Amino acid sequence: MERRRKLTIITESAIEGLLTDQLERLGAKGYTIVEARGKGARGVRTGDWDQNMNVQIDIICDESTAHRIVTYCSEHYYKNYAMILYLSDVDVIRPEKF
Amino acid sequence: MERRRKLTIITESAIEGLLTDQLERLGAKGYTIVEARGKGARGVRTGDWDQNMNVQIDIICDESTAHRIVTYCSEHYYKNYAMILYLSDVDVIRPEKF
Amino acid sequence: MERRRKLTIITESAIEGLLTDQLERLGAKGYTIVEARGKGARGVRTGDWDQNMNVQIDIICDESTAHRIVTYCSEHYYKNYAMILYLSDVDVIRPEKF
Amino acid sequence: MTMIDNLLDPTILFFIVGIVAGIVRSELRLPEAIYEILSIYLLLAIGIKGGLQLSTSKWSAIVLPCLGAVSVGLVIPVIAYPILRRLGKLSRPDAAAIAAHYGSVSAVTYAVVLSFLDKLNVPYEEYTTVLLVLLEIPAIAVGILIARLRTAQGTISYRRLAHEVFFGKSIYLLIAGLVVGVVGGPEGIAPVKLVFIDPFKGALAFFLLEMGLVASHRLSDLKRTGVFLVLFGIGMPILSAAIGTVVGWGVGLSIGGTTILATLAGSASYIAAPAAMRIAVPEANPTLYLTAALGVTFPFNLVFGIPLYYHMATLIH
Amino acid sequence: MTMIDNLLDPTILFFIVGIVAGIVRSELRLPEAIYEILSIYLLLAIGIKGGLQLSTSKWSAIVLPCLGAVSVGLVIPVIAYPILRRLGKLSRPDAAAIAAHYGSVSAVTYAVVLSFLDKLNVPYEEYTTVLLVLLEIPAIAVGILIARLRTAQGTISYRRLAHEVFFGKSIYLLIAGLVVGVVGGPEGIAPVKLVFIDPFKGALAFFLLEMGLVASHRLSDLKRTGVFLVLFGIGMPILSAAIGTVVGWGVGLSIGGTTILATLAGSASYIAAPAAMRIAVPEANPTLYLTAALGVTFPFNLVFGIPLYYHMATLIH
Amino acid sequence: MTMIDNLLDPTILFFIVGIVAGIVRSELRLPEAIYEILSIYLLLAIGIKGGLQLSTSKWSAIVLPCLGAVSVGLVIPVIAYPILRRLGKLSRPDAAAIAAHYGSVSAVTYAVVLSFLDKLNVPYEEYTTVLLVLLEIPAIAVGILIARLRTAQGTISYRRLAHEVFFGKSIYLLIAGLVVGVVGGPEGIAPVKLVFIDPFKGALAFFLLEMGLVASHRLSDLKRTGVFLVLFGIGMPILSAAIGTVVGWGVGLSIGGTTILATLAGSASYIAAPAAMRIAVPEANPTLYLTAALGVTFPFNLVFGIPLYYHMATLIH
Ligand SMILES: Nc1ncnc2c1ncn2[C@@H]1O[C@H](COP(=O)(O)O)[C@@H](O)[C@H]1O
Ligand SMILES: Nc1ncnc2c1ncn2[C@@H]1O[C@H](COP(=O)(O)O)[C@@H](O)[C@H]1O
Ligand SMILES: Nc1ncnc2c1ncn2[C@@H]1O[C@H](COP(=O)(O)O)[C@@H](O)[C@H]1O
Ligand code: NA
Ligand code: NA
Ligand code: NA
Repeated sequence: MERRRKLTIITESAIEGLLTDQLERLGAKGYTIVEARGKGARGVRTGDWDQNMNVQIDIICDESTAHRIVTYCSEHYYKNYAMILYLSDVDVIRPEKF
Repeated sequence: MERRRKLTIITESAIEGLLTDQLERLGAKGYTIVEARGKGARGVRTGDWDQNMNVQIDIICDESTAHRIVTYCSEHYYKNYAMILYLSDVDVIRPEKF
Repeated sequence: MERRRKLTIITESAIEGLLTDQLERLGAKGYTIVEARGKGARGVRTGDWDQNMNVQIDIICDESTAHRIVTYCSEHYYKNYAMILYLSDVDVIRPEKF
Repeated sequence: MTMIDNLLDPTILFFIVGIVAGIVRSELRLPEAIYEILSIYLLLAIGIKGGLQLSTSKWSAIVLPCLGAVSVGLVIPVIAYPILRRLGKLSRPDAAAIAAHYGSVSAVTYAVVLSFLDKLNVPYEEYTTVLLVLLEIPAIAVGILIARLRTAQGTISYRRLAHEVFFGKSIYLLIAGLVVGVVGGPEGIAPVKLVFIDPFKGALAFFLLEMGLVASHRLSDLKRTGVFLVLFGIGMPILSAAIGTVVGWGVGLSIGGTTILATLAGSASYIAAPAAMRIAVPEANPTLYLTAALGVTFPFNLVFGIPLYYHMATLIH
Repeated sequence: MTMIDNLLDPTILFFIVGIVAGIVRSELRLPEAIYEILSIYLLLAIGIKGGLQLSTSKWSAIVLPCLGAVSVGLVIPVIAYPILRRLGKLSRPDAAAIAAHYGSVSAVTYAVVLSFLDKLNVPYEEYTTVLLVLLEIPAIAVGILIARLRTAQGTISYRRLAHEVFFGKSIYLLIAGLVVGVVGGPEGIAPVKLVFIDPFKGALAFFLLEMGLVASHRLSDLKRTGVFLVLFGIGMPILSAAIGTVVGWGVGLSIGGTTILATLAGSASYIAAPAAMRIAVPEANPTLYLTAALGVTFPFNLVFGIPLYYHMATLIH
Repeated sequence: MTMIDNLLDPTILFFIVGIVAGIVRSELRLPEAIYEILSIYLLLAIGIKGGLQLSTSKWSAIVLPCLGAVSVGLVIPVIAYPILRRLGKLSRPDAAAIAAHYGSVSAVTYAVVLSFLDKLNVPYEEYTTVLLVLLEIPAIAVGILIARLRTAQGTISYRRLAHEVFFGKSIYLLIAGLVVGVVGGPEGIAPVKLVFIDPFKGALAFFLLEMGLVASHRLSDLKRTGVFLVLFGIGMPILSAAIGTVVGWGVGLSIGGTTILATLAGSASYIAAPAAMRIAVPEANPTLYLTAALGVTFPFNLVFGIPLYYHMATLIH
């Protein structure tokens, strides 16, 4: 059991494809996506149609990969898309996977 | 990057509307909702129809807001609804958002 | 408020039934399931049909229950199924529930 | 038509397919989105059909039956409540919530009684959907009132509750359908008939498959909820249907119309009432009312109740 | 047919049912999976219908109207952009994105104008779906170009953008439907007619219910987005439709065909354009273009626009 | 009907639309709930159709073909296993799992062969759905047995496995449909015909669109799984179909019936078998069996196999 970081990105489903294309390039070995709705600075996103849905993307990775992804997102998406990011600590089984 | 609390509420989807109406009043700047099913003290909730669905609501906020929401839920919903609450630590990017 | 462990299992939805049947036996008092998709060592799982869907199962429990479930999964499922497991700390309200 | 015939109706067969799937723990599961869209469809379609009928009815003929329906809806929970309290020894919130369910109606049971009568070629009044809508609301209101008056209860304002009842999915869609049907009329509805009218029975069969699955999960709760609830779940609909029969006959409904009013009276809601009660009477245990309404009364009515109520209506006329 | 008649058409009634549900904050919600499948169905069905028509049309007759459609699609955003910049004082990305929406078309509005003409028994050219497809693309391209040229913008390659536009759900399904329709022909399509042709209007009614819900959420944004966007959302379609009318008449379309081209010109996209713009012009605020297209122009066209454009087409002929 | 004609059938066109969408990486995605409900619908509808036919068949005429079908289902995996082991050099679990898939059947391929024969006006026995159901089960059982006997495998009890096979979605729905069809009979089914019978081909077309999408994702795995699996995915169905042809002719089926049995034999399951194998033979790599069944054999059968098997049946008679 080893410590890793879990980076959670909650953003518009419109950019899911753009984002996941980048994740691997930035060093993530995997990710998990869940459909979500919510509310934030850019208003209520009720998830009832295309333009109104969120995804929550979890990436378990090491600190430096997390950092790279955060930097990438902040440069490319922060300003223009509904998006939040946060990190937490997780203890992973089979650490070689992450 | 700053530390915040993530409050997770898992409860019956029947009270989603009542709950989210309160969250803002109690100081939350946002929330994220995901559809869920599960099992707990009130039995299996298979999520296959109206009366049997759960929602998982995540609220990133400061300690005192988390505390207010916990208190509100414990006063209003604990006794009568399927509900669990737990808190965890997260490191947020753009702390001014939470 | 007391500290507990949150064990997260992300795996193929094909074994959801087998798994949840075991959880109670291994000491879990409840669990929450969310539908997910993702990518990992076993490739992209797009969640668009039966054989391609993931579930994310969260179990709040004490350290020893978590350990038992991790051991069980590692013995029965690791080798043959798409599966990741990780643990994190949570502070639960109503600790007697977990 | 004997009860065996009714049991062999394909719509009922679908319900049994669902129940059996649940009992044998088959992997079969309908996605929640499908439950949702089927219930929306059925409520809208029932409303539209009613609206079409209304658009060709004389309003004067409707007033008396409507008053009859409303009074049935008001009376049933008032009768059910003391039974649940005294015989069933249930708590006040539980008794009030169950009473509301039995005063209110099941739109699906309504659809099944219509198809039962159609099959027997028994004619009925065209405006019975209006009775359905009228019966949905007062019982829920009475249930809430009983719960409010008898328990120290009240985190939620009456305003919010009224909103919940009138703008809940169920009532809203029925009324919306009625309006669309009345305004559109037969000609206006013609182009969407192939979606909103013709496949109704097939969609109902599908929904009953799903309700069978849901009801089967309730069956396992029967042990916990005890024998009283089973007896109540069978006895109460018969009692209510008897009241409905008498009132139906009294307000001058035909045999078909009387059968429908009796079935409405004898049915227990599981779309509108559970949603409203969960919020209005939080202390009531959903397991009790859902098990009674869905696990006992709903299948009882589908298989035995409806033919019985038809028999009752024939006797009184 | 007067505007009141149009308002009472059941398809439009469903839209109103959705809008009202949103305004009174009813609990009614259509699952996202249903929104998704309805939009896929409608796009495919429109394409197939168009393909069937194409399979019996002479290609030579189509060339001129097609050129007309494309030029309308190219011209509208070029006209809209300066209006949005100068009169509306909108930022460059916002103006470019909105311009693209108004140059592009709404497939649902197209479906409604067809049913409007069918009801009046006004004949129209069989190949109008081809015009729909042709109009979807150029305006989005022009919108992206304006945004690119006028703003220091460009994280995403043109290749990716082209992919987004041509292989986005909307265009792909329309073209796929066209191909299926052309290749299959009337005989080939016959066995699937009951699914892909006949229930079209009913499915459209259901989709309009959903769009009413979605549009109603947009209404509350109107206060924030200001009065200019409301005026633009009504004025621009009329202007575009006028252009469409003249071009339609110019390329020799019938009254029906001219009404259709005018409606296409006057409609604003909310499937293809929002998806493309969100990625191509990220700085554009979606609230603005969605509110204008869905909250103002779409309902305006359904209720007032279409009868007006028909009137315009009648006048010019 | 030539293979080109078959390729241009709209049902097949929908499959191609799905495949192409996947290949060009279009944004098109069908919600999982729709995949789910379409597969439930098709299985039920196939069962009901079969039940209706059974209800008018003589049982004595059915026994021999049924025995033929079961023996085909038992024999194919026993033949396939050594091929996969020796020629393919596959591990025991992989070989056993793939063998089970090829012994079992594809309900969708079955539906396509029916519509192929209908189009050619070739008559066939009414009870072929019974053969479908009978063929689904034994091959899966044999596959599990081979895997169990040949590998040190066995965390899951046979009881659980039997449950998985018989109460899995696929078999349960086929049998439930059969029962509903037999019990209801033509008259009983009439009111739900518009949902469960008439739109079948349209729903099938929609499902094939989805399967095209799913299959296209499999195509990219072909490189990794190697050339043997491609050859097996084409050669095995032809071999199995040849066996099916001989057996069909031997048990006295008509040309149509023989074509159907051959197609059933030649098809590879991708609803029942993958679900059962994932649990029964966890060491088997799903990429292999899914790619072979869905990425190679399914499209091969749709486009080339079915016309070929029809040709084979014509030759032998
Ligand atoms: N404080 C919060 N807690 C949990 N989720 C949030 C919070 N703020 C925003 N979100 C989620 O992140 C999405 C985008 O946020 P925003 O960019 O602030 O509009 C929202 O739609 C929510 O789903
Ligand atoms: N120990 C647990 N771990 C994870 N989720 C739980 C746990 N206990 C309960 N839940 C979730 O919380 C919901 C309500 O719990 P309860 O009020 O205990 O019935 C359940 O339906 C589960 O989704
Ligand atoms: N690094 C990761 N971060 C988040 N989720 C992951 C990660 N790796 C794998 N997963 C999830 O776990 C599932 C199974 O992983 P695997 O067994 O590696 O294929 C994947 O389909 C993902 O949903
Ligand atoms: Na009642
Ligand atoms: Na336009
Ligand atoms: Na086979």
